[in-house]
Amino acid sequence: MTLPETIPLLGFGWDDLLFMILAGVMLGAALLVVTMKDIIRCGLAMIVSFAALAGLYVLAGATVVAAAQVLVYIGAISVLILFAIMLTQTKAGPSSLVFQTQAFPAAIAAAILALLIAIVIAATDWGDTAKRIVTPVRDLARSLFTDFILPFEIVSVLLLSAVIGGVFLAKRERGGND
Amino acid sequence: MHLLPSLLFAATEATPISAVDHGLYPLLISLIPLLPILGFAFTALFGRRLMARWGRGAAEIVPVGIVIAIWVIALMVIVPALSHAEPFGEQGLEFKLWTWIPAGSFQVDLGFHVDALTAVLLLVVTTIGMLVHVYSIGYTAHDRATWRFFAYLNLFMFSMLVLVLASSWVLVFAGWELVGLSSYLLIGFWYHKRSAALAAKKAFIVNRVGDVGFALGIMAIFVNTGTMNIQESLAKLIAPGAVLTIPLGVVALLVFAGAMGKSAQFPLHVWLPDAMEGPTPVSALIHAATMVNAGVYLIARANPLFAHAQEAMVLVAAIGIFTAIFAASIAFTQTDIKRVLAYSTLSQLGYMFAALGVGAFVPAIFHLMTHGFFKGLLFLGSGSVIHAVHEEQDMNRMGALWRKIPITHATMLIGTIAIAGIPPLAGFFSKDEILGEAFKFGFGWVWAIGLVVAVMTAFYMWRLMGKTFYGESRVDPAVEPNIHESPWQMTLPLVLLAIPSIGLGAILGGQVFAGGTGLLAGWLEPVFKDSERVLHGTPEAFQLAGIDGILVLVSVAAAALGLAAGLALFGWGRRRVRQDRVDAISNANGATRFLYRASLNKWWFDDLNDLLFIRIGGRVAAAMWWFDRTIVDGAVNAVGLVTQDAGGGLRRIQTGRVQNYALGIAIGLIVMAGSFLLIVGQPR
Amino acid sequence: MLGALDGLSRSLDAYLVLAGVLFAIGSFGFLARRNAISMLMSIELMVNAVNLAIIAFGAFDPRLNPNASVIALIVMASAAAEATVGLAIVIAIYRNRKTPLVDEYDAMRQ
Amino acid sequence: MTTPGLVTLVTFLPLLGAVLIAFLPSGRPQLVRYAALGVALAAWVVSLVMLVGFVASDYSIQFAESAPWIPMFGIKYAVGVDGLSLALVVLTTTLTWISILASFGPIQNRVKEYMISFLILEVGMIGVFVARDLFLFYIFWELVLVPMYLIIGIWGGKNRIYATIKFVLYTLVGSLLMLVAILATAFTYQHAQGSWADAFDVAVLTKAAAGGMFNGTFGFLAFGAFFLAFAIKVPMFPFHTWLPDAHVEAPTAGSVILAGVLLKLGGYGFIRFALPLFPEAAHTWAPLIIVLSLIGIIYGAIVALVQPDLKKLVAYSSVSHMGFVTLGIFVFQEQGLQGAMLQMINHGLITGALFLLVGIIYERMHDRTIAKMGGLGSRMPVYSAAFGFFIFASVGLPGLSGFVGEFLTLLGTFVVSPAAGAVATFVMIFAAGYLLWMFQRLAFGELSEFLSGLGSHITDMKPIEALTLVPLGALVVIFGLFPGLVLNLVAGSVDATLRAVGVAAGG
Amino acid sequence: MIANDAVLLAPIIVSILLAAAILAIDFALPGRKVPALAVTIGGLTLLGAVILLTGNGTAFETQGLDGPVHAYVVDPLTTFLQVLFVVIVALTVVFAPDYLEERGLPVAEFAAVLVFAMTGAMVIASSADLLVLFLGLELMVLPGYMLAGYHKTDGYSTEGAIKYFLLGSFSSAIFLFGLAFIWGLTGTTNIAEVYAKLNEIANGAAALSPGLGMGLAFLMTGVAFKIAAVPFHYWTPDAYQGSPTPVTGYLSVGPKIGAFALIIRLFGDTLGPLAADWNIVIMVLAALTMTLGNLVALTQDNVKRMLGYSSIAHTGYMLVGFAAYGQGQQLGLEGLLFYAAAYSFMNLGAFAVIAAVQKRRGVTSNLSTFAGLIRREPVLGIMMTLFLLSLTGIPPTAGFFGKFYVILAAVNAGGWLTVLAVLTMLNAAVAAFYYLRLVVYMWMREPQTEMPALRHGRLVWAGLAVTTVLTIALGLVPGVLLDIVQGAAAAATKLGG
Repeated sequence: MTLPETIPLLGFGWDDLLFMILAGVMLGAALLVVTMKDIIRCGLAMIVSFAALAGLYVLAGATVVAAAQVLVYIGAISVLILFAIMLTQTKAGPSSLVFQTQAFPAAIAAAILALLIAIVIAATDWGDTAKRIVTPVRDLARSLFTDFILPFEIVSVLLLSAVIGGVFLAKRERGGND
Repeated sequence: MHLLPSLLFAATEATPISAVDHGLYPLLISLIPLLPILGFAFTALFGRRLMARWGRGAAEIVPVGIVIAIWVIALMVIVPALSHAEPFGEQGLEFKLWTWIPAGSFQVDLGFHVDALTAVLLLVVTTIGMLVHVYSIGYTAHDRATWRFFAYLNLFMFSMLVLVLASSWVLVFAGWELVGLSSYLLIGFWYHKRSAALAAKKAFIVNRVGDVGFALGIMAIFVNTGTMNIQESLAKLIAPGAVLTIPLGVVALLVFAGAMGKSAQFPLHVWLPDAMEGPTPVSALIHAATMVNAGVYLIARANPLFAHAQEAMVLVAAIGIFTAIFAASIAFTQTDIKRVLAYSTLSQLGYMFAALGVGAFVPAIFHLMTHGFFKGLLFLGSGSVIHAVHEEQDMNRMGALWRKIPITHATMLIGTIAIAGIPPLAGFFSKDEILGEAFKFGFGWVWAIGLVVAVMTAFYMWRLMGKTFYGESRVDPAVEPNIHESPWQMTLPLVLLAIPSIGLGAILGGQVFAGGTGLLAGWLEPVFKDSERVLHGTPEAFQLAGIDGILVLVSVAAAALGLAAGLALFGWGRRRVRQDRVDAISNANGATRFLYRASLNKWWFDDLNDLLFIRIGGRVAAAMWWFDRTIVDGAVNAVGLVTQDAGGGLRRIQTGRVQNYALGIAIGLIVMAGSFLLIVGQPR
Repeated sequence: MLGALDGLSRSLDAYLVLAGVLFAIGSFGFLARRNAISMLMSIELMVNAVNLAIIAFGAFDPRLNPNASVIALIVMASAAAEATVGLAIVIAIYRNRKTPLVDEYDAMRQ
Repeated sequence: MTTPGLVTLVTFLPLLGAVLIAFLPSGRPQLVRYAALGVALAAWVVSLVMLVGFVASDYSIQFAESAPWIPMFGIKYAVGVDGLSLALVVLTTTLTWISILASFGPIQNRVKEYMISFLILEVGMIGVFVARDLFLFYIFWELVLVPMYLIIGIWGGKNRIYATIKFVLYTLVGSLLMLVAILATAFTYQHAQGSWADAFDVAVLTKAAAGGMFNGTFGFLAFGAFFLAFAIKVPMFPFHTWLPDAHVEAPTAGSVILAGVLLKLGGYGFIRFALPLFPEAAHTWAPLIIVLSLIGIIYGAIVALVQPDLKKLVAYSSVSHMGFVTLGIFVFQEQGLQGAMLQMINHGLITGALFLLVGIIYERMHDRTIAKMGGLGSRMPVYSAAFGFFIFASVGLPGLSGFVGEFLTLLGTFVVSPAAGAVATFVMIFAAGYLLWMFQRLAFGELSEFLSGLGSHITDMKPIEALTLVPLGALVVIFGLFPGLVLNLVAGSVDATLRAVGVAAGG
Repeated sequence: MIANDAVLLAPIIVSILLAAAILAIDFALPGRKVPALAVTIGGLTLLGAVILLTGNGTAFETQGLDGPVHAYVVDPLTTFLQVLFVVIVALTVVFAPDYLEERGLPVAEFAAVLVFAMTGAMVIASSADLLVLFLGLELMVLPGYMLAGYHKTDGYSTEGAIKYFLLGSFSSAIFLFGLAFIWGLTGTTNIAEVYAKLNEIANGAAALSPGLGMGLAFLMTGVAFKIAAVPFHYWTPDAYQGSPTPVTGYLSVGPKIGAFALIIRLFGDTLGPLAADWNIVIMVLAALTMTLGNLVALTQDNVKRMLGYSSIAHTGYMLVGFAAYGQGQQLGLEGLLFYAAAYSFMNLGAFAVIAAVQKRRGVTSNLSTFAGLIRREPVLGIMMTLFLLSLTGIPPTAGFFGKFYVILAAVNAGGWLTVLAVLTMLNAAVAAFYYLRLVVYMWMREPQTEMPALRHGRLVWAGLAVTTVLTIALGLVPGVLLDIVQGAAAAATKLGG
């Protein structure tokens, strides 16, 4: 059986509906991330937001990326949260003040930024972007290992250096401060 | 050409001394200034040691000897020069040692020019110079560093001779400044006396005021003629149809300004009385007989220039005669014997300028000579008096000296009569010629004032005599017993100067009464004839029975009147000063009282200068310095401070808080995005 | 009127605007939060916004299609690397300062 | 490409010496002193050799050397001297050894650094005078700053650091703008020629300038930059305020060099670079510069009248005297220019000597307040005599060198504009005023109680001190009687400059 | 093909291997500095050789090659920059040990991390692909963050690090966003192709699309942050002051010049067609940067912080050169490159001296520390003076010729750039004040507390000698470097004025 092209009463497609929901969730969660008091909740909200984002990727036909998003971020972020808890639980719990004194100007700046970007996007002619394309995994793999072999290698080096440095910095040092 | 050779070259081509056409005269003439400067150098360098080793005599022998030597040499030059003999002739002898300033189109020769006028001055300068040197030996007998004194005197002789001999304006100016220097040094000889130091400085600076004028005059002459040689430039200046960038009158006045400075004409007279702080021989030599005459010489030298700028001449006459009466009025009440003589000098110089102004050049020079001798005599005499009463200069603390120092008294009496203008002494002839010619050339006012001055002169001179020599003694009792006549080195010059003070006038100008032309006039005739022709055509003959006779009588009467008044008030022999009458007259009424005070305070001129140049001038300078520190430098420092503060303010944006930084970046981002959108949006 | 929303999911602009807004939210968080961890998370949001944009481009522009995903992946990786270092540093400073509140790290200023 | 010759030798000999001295043990100051003196004397001798070998009648650049340096921009190591350069080089070498000699007593700590700085300073100064390439010139120009900065800053008086920083910054501002102008000039040339070859060669650029290449607005602005740099160095009113501070704080020898040579760099720069490169602009700017010079002449003299400090007084007198230099240059008239050049030499000798004399008294009193002085005539007769001599030289007494330069400058000015000449001439009075006032306060009167308080410290000049003054005095007399020596030497430079600004000689 | 690529990629590969080798050594002989240093320096020498061999005479030969090397280019510019980076790192490695050991910090990791950073910079210099460019940037700055916090037990060091890191990643995100837009609009990450595309757009009569404009804005912001241009400079003073002194030296030079390499590749080679659009912004940035940097530096009492601000000012000077380049003056790029070289040597030297003075723990970098240095350690003092004079731009030093070059270019470009040149000179005068202030302390002030002279390792002396010689040589005979920078600049894409 097939669904109608557009949803009755609403007058737009299912995928549009899906898009709106995902977008809503993502933005909402993101807002929570930056506004909630308890840092742990922030972390959770971020996971939600990123999950929704993954959904959007799927909607955009980039399934592989979506998968990677789930793996990397959910994974990485959970680690992040753990660290966060480990760190900030010790002293005075979640701090009294969430926001910096300059939160208000910050909000204005962010708003302007959003507005600017939106206007620009609207004003720009992006050429022929009629239909949506689904990325076939094979092409992806090929381009990753032919055209993008060099970036790929460099990223690995990047990660290596990051790990080394991270380990060094995070390693607990015997001997007090000076 | 290579440089060092060029120097040698300059020297050789500049010394045609070996040239035969002029014979030995260039050498002799060159020696006249050369010897004194050598004497100066020698004495300045070794005088101290010589004196320490072998006493003062050793230090004095060289300078004095040199001056005597140049007197002899000068005579060898003067005689033929006056008689217009070869190689001098009527034009005079001129030669060049080397090119002093070879500045492209501006060439200044270091050379000399000797004609009759020069010779006359040479005569005065060397003669009186020599006598003063001799006199100084005695005068400075108990002074510490006499070697310095004689060195300075030699330096002065050098400077004065350069001034007189110079063939180029710039060289005249050089001598001009150098006499200023030597007078500075000599006035300040007793440098530990503050008053002396101040007087020296004042003399130099006031002279400089005149020098500015002179310097500008020289430049103007160069602009007009393109040469610095005196004779050439004068010829070019008055050449018919000469195109002058700067009018003759201006040039003449600028030169005259220089003359005013040196000859202390009103209002630049202020330095001369103060100059009396110097040793008396200096006053006699520099401030009576020689240097102060330089102005007169300068104008006489430039007579063609003035003759063609008669508007300037009138001013010369006016300033001259005014100075004469002005100074005389002050001389009335001064009590310092040397100051009285100083003001009298001013007054006589005024006469000379008046003479120049009316175009009576010969009488001017004539008076210059006679005055040189008798005023020199009077100064040296006053020095002898001061010496006798132990450096006391106030006439109120003298009196009744005529017995104690007879020679001094006698000679000074001669000088007084001479300056008063009583025939047949020297002063009479010269002064009478001046007044007479002033009258005849139609300067009645000059003549009238001159006459008044004659009366005044006779009067205050007798006042000096009376207060000093006659009446009862007011000398400090402590000094009284050991008053004594001065040593021979001092009295001899007095005697030697007394002789010309008596006879010189008759010898040089007496011939006119015999219906001839004066000897001096004959000598100077080639120098002045053109100018005199321009000014008053051919002079009519002297008629004793006519106008000239009357003028002579009048002026003699004036002199006599003055003397009589003096005798009446200030006595003679044992007859004492009638102070009561003096006071009575000076306090007669408001006018007299005012005049008395004015005379006593020198018409408040020193106070005026003090106000103008010390008080106000000082304030101005201080204000300018404040301006320099606060405004000019302040601006500079302000720039620095502002920059610093800007930095101090800007560093505040570095709050140390990441979020502030981030916000800054975000704002920067927005601004940049905005501007880029603007840029990109522009149609191209 | 809701029909205006038709084809929303098929228009590049929608995705891009979404990305833009996410980016803005992220930057707000970065500017406004005091906690270092929160700031890290905000940065992650921003990076993801970029990724979203990239994917969107890929999804609608055939020329960009395969590369988009690759680039997105690589960006993710680099973001991860950044996060690693970041956390290491946070830990280090926490050891010294005993607080995660960044606005208290102002020993150096002006 | 020519082989290194005398000019290179005289320029870099001091540098060599400095390097050698750097290896001497700093524990043996006396050795260091004599080494430095030896080097300076050697340089002096070389400069004298050049003087002998110089052909005054040949107006071209002599002892010229040239070697490619940075070919990419046509920058060359090009040096050579004409009359003016040579005269100033000799002045520099002379004053340097005199200053070093004069530092034997006063400088007791860090002798080594001191002597090294001094020799490097000499390198810079000579370099400026001999450089024939704009880039090279600029390098030497800046090189002068550093050692002077150290000399004032380390061995100076109480307020030395303020003074030295002021000196450096002030000078730097000017010279940096000049650098921009230099580059712009070179670029303009390169643009016209299409190649960088010779783009910094002064002679070539001068030719181009004669062709009107640098006329118009560009020339006007570029000249402005040059003017600023040189005017600050000279220094002209109102850029002069660094000078009194620097002089007051600098050690004696520093003041001598500062007044004797550094100020000349400005005047030299005007004559050698500013005028020939931008003749048109020079004429445009001339009125302003003449007015500033007149102000400087009178203003400096009047302010000098009320100075309480010996060095400050002499410093302000320098402002006044250097005004003559700029005045003489910018009337574009033969006598004026000759006078300016002569005045540069004379001022170097006379003011140098005056600072030496001030230093001598400072050695004894450790004070320079004129008010505290008095009566030295009896206590230090020889010293007082020497002081008097140079005072009158500075007053411009005929027969001493000061007169001729001053008179020629005034004459030149008068010829061009009688009014300006008249104004300037009045400084004769002020000069006499402040100098005689100082001399009177110093030498005349009774010994001041401050001095008598110092008692036996007040001794007359030592032979070594006299030795530093004798050569200067001799030169002052010689140049006074035979100014032709200098005038013939610089005739070529005068001629060249006049032609550059398009005035026929003798005009 | 791959072989050829391998040859071209040799420098990168070697440097990665070098980093690995250092770590290996450290695992083998933990905590031993000598072998680690030996390996590092030896390796760096080798690397230099490799770069020179690879780069020898190759310019854009990569056109013919397909595959990964599309993303990679070797031309004289690459070679010059890579060699410069190697030298910088080598010098840093030479200067660091004394300082690190005293504070018980391991040398090996330091070297390794440094080499990673260098690799990043080298990638930037040689990348022909925007993505590679970005990754190179990341690879350059990430180790930078760690180095800043390398003295992890020190509050200042870590504070500087976190500030640097947070703002850095913030700016990276911004940069990335811009990159995405450019990519989206041009459809490729290959620099040459982007250039071609933009050329079409720029030559098209229509106005440029807003998206492009915003992309430019974001890119410019990101880059401006990396070179610490005002108003994106905030991290610089704090990070510089906090970091261990040798690291500060490196940070003030390596990442800055790396970022300039990025600018050259990105704005020159990639966005060249839009030069007319972005150049105005560059000029404004230049003016702001040098002025603020100098003004604030005036009032600093901490030498490291002062030099931090001064490095901001120097960014401004270099930007002037780039602006001239944007105006079509190849001289500008040459000037920029020369200045970069000169600046690296004199600045590294200066920081090396500071590090040496601070060798003992707890010695602050306040001005007072330097009082009377000339008496305490004359050689150090004289060298420092030289470096400071060079930074001021007093001839005959490298710094002077660098300024000379940049100004020359600016003057040639004419127009507003002439004004900029004048402004630069005024700034130089202002800068002279604070540089000389330090000289005043070293030469003319007496130390409050008597400090003993320290002994410094041979390496430090050697490094200082090298920097000194280079600082003077580049001023006296700049000719040697001129041809090189000319070649390098010629390799970059020409921009129509």
